[in-house]
Amino acid sequence: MLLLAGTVGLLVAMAMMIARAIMGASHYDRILAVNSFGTKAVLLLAVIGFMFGRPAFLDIAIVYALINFITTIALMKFFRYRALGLPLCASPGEEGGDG
Amino acid sequence: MSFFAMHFNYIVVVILLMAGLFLVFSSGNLIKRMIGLAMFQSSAALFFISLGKVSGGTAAIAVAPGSTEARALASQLDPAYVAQVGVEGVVYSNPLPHALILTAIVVGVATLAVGLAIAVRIREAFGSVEAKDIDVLSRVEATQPGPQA
Amino acid sequence: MITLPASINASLVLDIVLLVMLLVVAGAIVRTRSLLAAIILFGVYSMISAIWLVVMDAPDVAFTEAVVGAGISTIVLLGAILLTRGETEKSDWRKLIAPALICAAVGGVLIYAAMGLPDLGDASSPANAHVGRAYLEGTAKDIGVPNMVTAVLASYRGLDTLGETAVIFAAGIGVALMLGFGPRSSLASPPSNLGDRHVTLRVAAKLLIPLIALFALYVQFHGDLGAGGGFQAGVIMAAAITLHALVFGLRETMAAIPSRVARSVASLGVLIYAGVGVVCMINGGGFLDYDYLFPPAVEAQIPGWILGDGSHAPHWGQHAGILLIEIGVLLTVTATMVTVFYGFAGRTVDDARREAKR
Amino acid sequence: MADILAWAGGGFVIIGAALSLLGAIGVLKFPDVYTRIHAASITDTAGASMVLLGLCLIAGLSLTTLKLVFIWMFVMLTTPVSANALANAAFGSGHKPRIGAFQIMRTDERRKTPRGVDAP
Repeated sequence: MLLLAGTVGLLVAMAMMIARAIMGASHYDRILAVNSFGTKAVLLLAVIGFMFGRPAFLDIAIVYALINFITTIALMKFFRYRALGLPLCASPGEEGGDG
Repeated sequence: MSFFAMHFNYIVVVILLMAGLFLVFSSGNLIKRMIGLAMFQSSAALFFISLGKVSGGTAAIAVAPGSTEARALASQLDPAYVAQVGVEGVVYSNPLPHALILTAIVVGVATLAVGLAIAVRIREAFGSVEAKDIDVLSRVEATQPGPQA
Repeated sequence: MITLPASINASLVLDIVLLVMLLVVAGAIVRTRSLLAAIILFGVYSMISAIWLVVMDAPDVAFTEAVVGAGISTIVLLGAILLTRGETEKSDWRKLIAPALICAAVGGVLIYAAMGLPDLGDASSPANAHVGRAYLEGTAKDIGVPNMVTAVLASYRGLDTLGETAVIFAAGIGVALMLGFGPRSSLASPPSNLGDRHVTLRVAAKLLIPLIALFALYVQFHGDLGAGGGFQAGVIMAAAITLHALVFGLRETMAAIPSRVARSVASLGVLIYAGVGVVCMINGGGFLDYDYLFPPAVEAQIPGWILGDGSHAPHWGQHAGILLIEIGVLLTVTATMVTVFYGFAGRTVDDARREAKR
Repeated sequence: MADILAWAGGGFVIIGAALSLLGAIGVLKFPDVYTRIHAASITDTAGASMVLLGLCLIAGLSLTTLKLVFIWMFVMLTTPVSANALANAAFGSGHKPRIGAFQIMRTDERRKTPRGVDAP
């Protein structure tokens, strides 16, 4: 019962994220919305795994957390650098600065 | 109402199918068309999985018969229903559509990549991925004999 | 009359809510003119449909959809947009009437037809009552692996899957032939001179990449016990390699995995798959009939305690066959996805121009 | 005992979901990208911790708990990092914060022309 309430809360939050992703304003807002949507999806997957009595499917939630990160990085890199193949540092020797 | 709820999946599948088809028809942009095709394909996946669902079922990964998990899953259901539909006391969904769609999704992304690669080459050859520009340019090329002719 | 418990109603409600979300996102994809927004929304679409797949008891498919739809296909689409620089033009609304009418008409007919389909979750529908039921009942006896999806995929319908693997391989080679096998020399152009260094990101990526690769191996070898298998593990592994290329640059990644290696590994995977089938034929069975994978003399030598469960027939041939072909699938899928990524990320618009001039 | 744990776990799940919901409201309502990133990343990590803690309490000690800990680890690792990278990229490409006096922006204006900007 409590899990059901949690599920509803997460679903509403996800719907709001979809609204933000559709409205956008800038593309960075969209990336943010997708990323946050992914985190909430991870939580939702974990909760419904318990609700349906097969918690073994947490693997999918793990995969989500990881893929969500990769997608966010790819989108960010696309908008910022307009190239997927460039490295994200000035040059190998020149490290430092705050990220 | 119940009838509507039980057929809601199919209605959504048809709407998504048509949304994908509409994108393919109406959009001049080749990349947008590929997105439409991907949507078309994913709605087919939705249809197959909807057909394979068995109500009260669980994923087709065998639970050891008689284990606490199996008993917990069966305890939520009517024993007569479990005896009729279940396999060794557990009701499973149909694994066949899952196996078909699983491979189809990976094949789908591979063919999507092929389509996009073709679009990229078209852009490099014609300078555009808009269908009407490509039409015009290819007609021009066909009427003007190239240097090799 | 059979009474259904509360959890089924919950799953039906979840099903409907997620499908409504899917419809909203699909509508937004159709409406938006920005290709980038369409791609981002398509990522959301895939995520929603993956959650829906879990609700519909298809965790294996959800695995694949999560990685492929939200990860790989987003990256491939981004790569394609980079190379085409296209924005959709605003189309004349009069030109939309005919396609809209056609779609509405076809959709109406299909919805009318769909009303005759069996109810959602009907256990006695033709799809569920015959061949699917046979697989459910036969897996424990014939194959002996708990995950019936893997059993159907790898053993019952192994020839199908061989075909799919070959298609994936062919698609990868096709992309590579069209876009090239990776970067030209021009990638040495001064990298990001925009001033930001992303130290946090690089440290986090260093931590995550091995973990993702490890998780892919877990999914691979856990595939006959739980959700997972070669296809899922392959795309996860490819995602890990892609992350490396995204953060550390394509040159670094290609130094570790040259495209030559990727190509050979892709073909090796198909070879392993087909080779298992041929070995079965040599030992007197049909193509991909894993029961004949080991000659009986060899099978008798295998100690019974390996599986830890002496109660049912061991099916050594089935276990080994599924393991081997899943490894083949893993190799092909990983290498193909990596080749595709190399093709898209390694090409630049300048390259194309230079190539055209030559 | 198990009952109490299950109830407490459910309570934590609800707290986590409520936090996520609050963050979502923030993302919808806040005026610019940076405040939205702030809202989303803080509530996502906190909400995820709460939900996963609650599920741990429900699951008891098993392989499931280990997986939950893994998810928690990944979420804690990836969400702040991607929020950081996102804010970094947005700032670098010339998005100006709408609220707060940003002295940095003045000196930063001399940077190269942003290419990744899109119309707000």
